[in-house]
Amino acid sequence: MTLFIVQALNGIQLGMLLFLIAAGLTLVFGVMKFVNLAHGVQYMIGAYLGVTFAGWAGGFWAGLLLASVVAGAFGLALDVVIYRHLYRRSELDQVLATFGIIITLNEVTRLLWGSNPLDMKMPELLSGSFQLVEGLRYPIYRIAVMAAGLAVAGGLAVVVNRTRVGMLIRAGASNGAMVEGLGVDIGRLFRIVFGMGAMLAGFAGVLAAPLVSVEPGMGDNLLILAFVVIVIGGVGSIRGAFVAACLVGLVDTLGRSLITDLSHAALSATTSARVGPAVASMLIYLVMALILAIRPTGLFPARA
Amino acid sequence: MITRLFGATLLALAAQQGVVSAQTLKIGVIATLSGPQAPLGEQIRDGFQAGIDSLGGKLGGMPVELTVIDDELKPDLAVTKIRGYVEQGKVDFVIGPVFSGIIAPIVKPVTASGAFLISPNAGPSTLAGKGCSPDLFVTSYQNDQPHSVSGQFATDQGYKKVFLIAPNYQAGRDALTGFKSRFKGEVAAEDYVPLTQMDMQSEIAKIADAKPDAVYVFLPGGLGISFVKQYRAAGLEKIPVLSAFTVDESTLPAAGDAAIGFYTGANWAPNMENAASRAFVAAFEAKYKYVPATYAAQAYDTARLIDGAVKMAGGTDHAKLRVALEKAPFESVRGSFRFGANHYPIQDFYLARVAKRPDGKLQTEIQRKVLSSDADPYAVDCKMN
Amino acid sequence: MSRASRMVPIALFASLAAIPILREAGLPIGGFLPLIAGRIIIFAIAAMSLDFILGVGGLASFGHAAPLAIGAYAVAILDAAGIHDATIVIPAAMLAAGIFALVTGAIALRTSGINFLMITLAFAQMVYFAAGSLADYGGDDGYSLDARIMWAGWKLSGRGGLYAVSLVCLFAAWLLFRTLTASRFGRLLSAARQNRVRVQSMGVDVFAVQLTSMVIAAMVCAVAGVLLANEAEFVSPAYAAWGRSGSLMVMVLLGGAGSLHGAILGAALVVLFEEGLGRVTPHWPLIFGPLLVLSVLFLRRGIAGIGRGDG
Amino acid sequence: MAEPVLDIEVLRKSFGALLVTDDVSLHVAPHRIHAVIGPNGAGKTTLIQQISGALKPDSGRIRLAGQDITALAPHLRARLGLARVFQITSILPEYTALENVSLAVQARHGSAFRMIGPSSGTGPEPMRALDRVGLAPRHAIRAQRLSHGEKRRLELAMALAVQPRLMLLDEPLAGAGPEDTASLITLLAGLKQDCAILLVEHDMDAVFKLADDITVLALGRVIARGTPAEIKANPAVRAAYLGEDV
Repeated sequence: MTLFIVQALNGIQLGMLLFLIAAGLTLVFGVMKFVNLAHGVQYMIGAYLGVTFAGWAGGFWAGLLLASVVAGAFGLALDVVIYRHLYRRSELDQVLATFGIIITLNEVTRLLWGSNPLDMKMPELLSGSFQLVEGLRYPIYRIAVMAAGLAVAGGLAVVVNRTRVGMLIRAGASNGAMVEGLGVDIGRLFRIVFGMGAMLAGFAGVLAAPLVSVEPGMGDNLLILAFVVIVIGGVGSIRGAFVAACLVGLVDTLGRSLITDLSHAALSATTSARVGPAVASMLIYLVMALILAIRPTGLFPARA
Repeated sequence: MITRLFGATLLALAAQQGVVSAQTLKIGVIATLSGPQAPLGEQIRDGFQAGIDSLGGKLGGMPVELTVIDDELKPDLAVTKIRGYVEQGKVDFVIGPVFSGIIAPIVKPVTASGAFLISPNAGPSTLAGKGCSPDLFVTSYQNDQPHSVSGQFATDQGYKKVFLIAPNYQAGRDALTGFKSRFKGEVAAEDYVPLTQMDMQSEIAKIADAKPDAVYVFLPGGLGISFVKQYRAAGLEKIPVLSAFTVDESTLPAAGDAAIGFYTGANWAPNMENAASRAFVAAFEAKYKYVPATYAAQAYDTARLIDGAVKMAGGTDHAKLRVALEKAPFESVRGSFRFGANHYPIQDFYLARVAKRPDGKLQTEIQRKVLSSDADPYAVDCKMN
Repeated sequence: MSRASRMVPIALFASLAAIPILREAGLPIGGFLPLIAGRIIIFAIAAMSLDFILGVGGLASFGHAAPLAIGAYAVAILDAAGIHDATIVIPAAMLAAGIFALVTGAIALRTSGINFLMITLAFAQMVYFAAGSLADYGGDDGYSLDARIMWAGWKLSGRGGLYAVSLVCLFAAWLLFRTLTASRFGRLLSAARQNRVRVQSMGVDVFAVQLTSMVIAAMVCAVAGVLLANEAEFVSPAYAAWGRSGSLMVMVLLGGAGSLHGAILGAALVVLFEEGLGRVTPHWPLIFGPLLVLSVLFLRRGIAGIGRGDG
Repeated sequence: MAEPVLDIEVLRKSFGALLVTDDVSLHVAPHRIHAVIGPNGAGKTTLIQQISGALKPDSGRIRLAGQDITALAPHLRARLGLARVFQITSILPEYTALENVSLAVQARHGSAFRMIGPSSGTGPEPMRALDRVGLAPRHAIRAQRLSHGEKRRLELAMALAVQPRLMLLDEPLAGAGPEDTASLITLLAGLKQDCAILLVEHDMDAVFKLADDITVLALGRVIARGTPAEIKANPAVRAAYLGEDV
């Protein structure tokens, strides 16, 4: 039971990290109809800048702040120079161009920082663990990541539901033409959304840096997961992204051990040793396929 | 007609060139040099180059024409690149690759071209047993061995219950089989994680729950770095961690101080007490500015092996070279080294522990010998001739 | 059809056919170009089959590596059973890929747009992990073939033989897809991309049209998988990795979606960059990446669209 | 009275708590134009979508020429003789006008699935349909290059080509200029020789010119039905709808 609780906590924590990345992705896609494969690169850049700035400025917190801001600015610069020209192009053109951006920036990262993984120190304040239950400790840093994710989710909920920009974002996600009809400077709205998304992904990168290995291409696998999240949640929906991120996080942690146990129980030892891990690996894809088969537009589609 | 004349001229030119190149040793290094696994490939490349440099830029007294090929960890791509390379002209040796998934498809094209394939890292069981080849030499180990070292150690220590973790792929499953082959106690759990997983927390939770006497992990690259960092953060220091390819000099700079105290099964470590090893480490660090891991050491040995064999054979005659290679006429950084009947090494294995050097860098350091002159269990299946 | 679009495919096939002939004639092409050309041909078949559903039919599959890998694994599984007869291997591969496309396509076609992209990816990932769990066929390490396939006792052991067979397969695929695209069925498939609801309201079962096209594309792609396995004499789960699906998509889009022969151009460019330039410098993505971005910004219809204007 | 072409009985559909189709019954007789009018949000579009099969009703029954089509897939309804002209022009932009119509004809013949042989060659029928809507001289033009009014006509030609029993016209005059409107009205009036028509239209002048029967919807329910003259005189309609709009 304690194991179950810890696994659930881990699932939520992974979900929060995914949410930080997926939130920007789903808004950019929902509002601008822009498929930005290079969103995962923002996560990688955030992590690398975090390591670098933490080194220069002497500490995690300075690194977190500077790296989030610079990653956001970098995303904006890409938007102004390149992405802006792609908004009215087909989704496939966007896929091709942003794929080009991914492989370029992965290689640039390798040139600048080398291909060896980098180390990011955990902040003193959050390192260490606390007693969850008897004999089981849980790292403080993970609780902090969860809290950060929840705070961002709450903040986004307020922005999206209570402010004028949020109203426009919601309107844009369900009917882009209407927003333009209102005489809103759509370009500015796009840049606000894009910069916010890029910054959140960068922020997630810095947060993850002390936990994972900081290496070139680290954003690629996470990007796929983030897309799984936004598709399950319903493209353009922040609420959907939040729910789906938690779902994917939980399925990936809890579901994996569950499947392994189930296959041990149901199948012979040799069969389960083969089938169990394979099914466990494909579990989130099975879940996604199942959800889309039943609800082709995801759980909370923003569009009618 | 003109084309044919033109072609004939070129053929003649090429033939002339062939005469010239017969005096140089043509060697290709194939390793993974892009993607997340690139650091291992770089160790192999740099280690081999360091070997050549240590012999004054020549192997067996012959100048070396070296070509470095990136396999990108894509088997079909590796085959194309290696075929393109060996078909360009007579190649004497191909050195590589890093991963078992790449060696299987390139054995045939390389050996069929008349070159020797010498693997400085990958040592799959298939090629050690029934699939062994007279033109394939492995200078590293058979893949099971580094894992069985820890199994033996765990048995020696009297650990009753050990928790096992490996990535969910063939090498991961083989690793745990290797560990279990010499471990006599109870396996608390065999936990397979996806190769792309970024987060080890849920495995760590299971360990905390299972309360084993020790943990055995095979988590290469980024997986291991995540694990090491998170293991310390979870406050599980009291449970010892045995490992292979998880904490080595390629991951230690990123894993940081959290890795200190982790154990690893190895055939070499930078603090190995012999002259050849000391010379290697000093020269390597001076040139490449990082601490070499076993990958680099094995590649260094490979270069010295070729040097010795070419000298002994007095040239590049294939049959004579093979006989010479089998005798392993070189001084290994690992001390004792010889080839078994299947061309895999017979060598000692040690338990090493991560420690901080006086200069602040981390390295693995040998604690004690666990296996002496160990031969892999598949050699008996090898019917080479 | 404009003259250029008729000439380009002819020129492409002619130059692919010329490479081994020139080499036989003694031109200093080296071993590398025919090898690369052989791979270009194989990937062109896979990319062309994707172009049929993506370019003509508007079905953006991000999982087209799946039928490629299924074709390759059909070779491996039959190889292990000692079967190398092409007249068994190729139909078996096509059948397996066809059934896979029939089942997964029926589910995937419920979605559209980015969701279609992701659900096809999901199915390909399942193939990837399933292939990795096939311990009898090497698991993740992959499987080395005992021998190449043969046809009527004629072994494709030499380089030239496989090259010729691949080229014939590419030409056959091109003829097939050209015929299909020009047929009423092809028109419907394209019409369903342009305006799904309109086609539906004409009384056409759009779902059946699209599913049929996916099955055909998968079956042709499986042939590419058979050839790829025989070319490398090796089969690995890496054939189904999502990077491979992405790479096929890049070939189609870079070459010019919907043009069919653009898939050959795209395959040539991607393979030349990755495997040709990759030999010169490991930093080839620094050139290839920006090239992709520029091609999107400045070429609206891929390479095959150059010089054709907007018509 | 002859058997109705379209026979809708107590159709009901709700989105969550919002009842958008509230026990609607409606009958369209052969060779008559039946208009459905009502203020915005009255449920006209939802009704059309249920008839065409894009939406499934919660309860009730829809019959086309006596056959129950309530649960039938959209393309099967089309095969039974239900043609549709959309609110937003719906054509195949990359094909010529003639190709657009040919495809529709082939679809009706069931030969559209043919995989071998060229796509052309369907006899004189497509050209006749184009001629009917006055587009014959423009047959070789790509549909995306046609003017707005021409696209509307092309869509009508495609609808005609399936030889429908019933044509659903969803605001066929939307976005048309005054000249286009006049000629389209003439064209539409002629169509009832071929089939029955269910017309949804905002232009009240056009409705009163074209319709033989009118059903008035408000907030999802039928509030009146009758001839144009009866509807004009109906006080409930005037209050709920005409009063505000006309």
